[in-house]
Amino acid sequence: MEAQSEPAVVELRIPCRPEYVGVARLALLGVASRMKFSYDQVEDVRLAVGEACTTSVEWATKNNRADTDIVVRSSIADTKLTVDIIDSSGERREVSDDQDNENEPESLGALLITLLVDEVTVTPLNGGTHVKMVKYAG
Amino acid sequence: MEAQSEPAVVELRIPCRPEYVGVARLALLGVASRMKFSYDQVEDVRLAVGEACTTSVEWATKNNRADTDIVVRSSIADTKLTVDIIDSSGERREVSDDQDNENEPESLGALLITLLVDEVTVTPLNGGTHVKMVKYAG
Amino acid sequence: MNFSIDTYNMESGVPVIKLTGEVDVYTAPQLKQQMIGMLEAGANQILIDLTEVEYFDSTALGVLIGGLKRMRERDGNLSLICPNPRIRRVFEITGLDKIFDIYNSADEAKIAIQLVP
Amino acid sequence: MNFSIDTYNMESGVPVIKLTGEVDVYTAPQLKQQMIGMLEAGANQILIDLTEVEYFDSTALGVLIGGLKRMRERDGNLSLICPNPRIRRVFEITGLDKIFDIYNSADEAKIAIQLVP
Ligand SMILES: Nc1ncnc2c1ncn2[C@@H]1O[C@H](COP(=O)(O)OP(=O)(O)O)[C@@H](O)[C@H]1O
Ligand SMILES: Nc1ncnc2c1ncn2[C@@H]1O[C@H](COP(=O)(O)OP(=O)(O)O)[C@@H](O)[C@H]1O
Repeated sequence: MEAQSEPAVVELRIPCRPEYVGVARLALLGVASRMKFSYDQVEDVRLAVGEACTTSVEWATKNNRADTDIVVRSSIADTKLTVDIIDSSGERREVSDDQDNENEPESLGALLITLLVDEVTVTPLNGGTHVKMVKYAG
Repeated sequence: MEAQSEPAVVELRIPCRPEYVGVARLALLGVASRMKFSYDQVEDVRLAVGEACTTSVEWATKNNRADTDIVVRSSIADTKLTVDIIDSSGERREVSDDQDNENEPESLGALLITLLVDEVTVTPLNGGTHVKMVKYAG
Repeated sequence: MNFSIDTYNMESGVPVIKLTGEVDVYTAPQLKQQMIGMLEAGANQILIDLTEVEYFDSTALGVLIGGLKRMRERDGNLSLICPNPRIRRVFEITGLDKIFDIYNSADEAKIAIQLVP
Repeated sequence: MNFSIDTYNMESGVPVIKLTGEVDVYTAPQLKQQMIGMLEAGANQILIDLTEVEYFDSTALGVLIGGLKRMRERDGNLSLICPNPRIRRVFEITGLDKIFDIYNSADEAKIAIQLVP
């Protein structure tokens, strides 16, 4: 056990569809603005979580999994916010690049997430993906 | 079975503490503004859900249950939003009125909820309370 | 956190509490503390400026009602500046607009308060 | 839903798409449709006004990039009006501010576009 208090947890479950990504962004705006983040950092968190959910939605659409959910779990410690984004959007398998590359998901979104938060890991799950991001305040 | 599609469900779990009520309000703002509500109706939903969560927080404080959670579940149908607010704040038992009545929870909050949504029911649960509110769009 | 509280005195000496952002179960205790301070300092007129408030819940209303009662006990008053119709609506639907003197601007409040003996 | 899309022509005839609110995975397809319509109508200059945009994600960036490519293919251009630093930042951190011509106001864009032969 660490000598720190348990982080508070806020958990949100939304349908894995484009119209609900905004709900996750607003909830994270609420979470982050109650922490010691600057205005810009709050914005970073909102954007990063929006991008992660958007990627989940894009894969769900591709894999015919739009009836699944995304779970967005925020663990709020003193100066550290950890957000776990867990989808059931199926495997993130790149198809061969023979189509209009505008329809490729991920690249720009993934770039943005990397730039906006301090740590990010992407782990395949059974039937989906777990994105973990960490942002430090101050 | 009714001839309507399943409502979409957005579920939020927050710590039953004052600083998280704002997260629930923001999430509901997101949910309601994606429905066919007027600007004023969105505001009504935000306020009503805020009041319900506030009452949960007040009882949790009173009953020493600030370590519990509130679950806020929104069921989104075409023109009908149902929000279930479920706490584990213990029994809502009025103590005898011998103290400064400013510390009484509920009355103003309950009045507001009644005025702001179309239907509201309050049901004691094992160890908490279930508030169900319905708001119709249009 | 989207809340701040500022105080200043009008030329007439009436203290003003200016609130910004969300006044709710989390932040209303700060308003209460500020009001208690002014009451203890002997104020018999207090003006609460809600112009920049974007959310006002029953906890905040309860704090204002408590303040009003104490001010009335000493034959004073607690009045509000509230031009925002969305916030004003909370007072209207609860009937509290009939209990509080509510003004549309600091200027309007200033004139009205000076007219009171 | 906090999104709207308006179109108008500048005096010079250059079509402008003015976006308001949140441009994201949900709303960006509307921007794409609008842009495709203008491309099909033969536009070789398009101006996208982001002044009133409060959220702009990678999906929206992707739509702009796609539009810019098609405009460049016909020796045209797709430029942006973006005075809001928060939105501009999204272009800056992705390096896209070097790909797009970004102006601070409609007037600034008008002058710059007229100077181009
Ligand atoms: N920083 C960049 N500069 C220039 N072009 C880029 C950049 N990032 C991505 N692109 C191009 O933009 C297009 C769309 O990007 P992509 O990341 O696939 O967006 P989306 O997530 O919307 O599919 C692709 O053709 C890609 O090559
Ligand atoms: N509509 C009203 N008009 C006048 N006084 C009211 C009204 N509603 C409540 N009160 C009084 O305001 C005080 C605080 O109200 P209450 O509902 O208990 O607020 P809280 O939820 O903050 O405890 C109580 O003394 C109550 O009698």
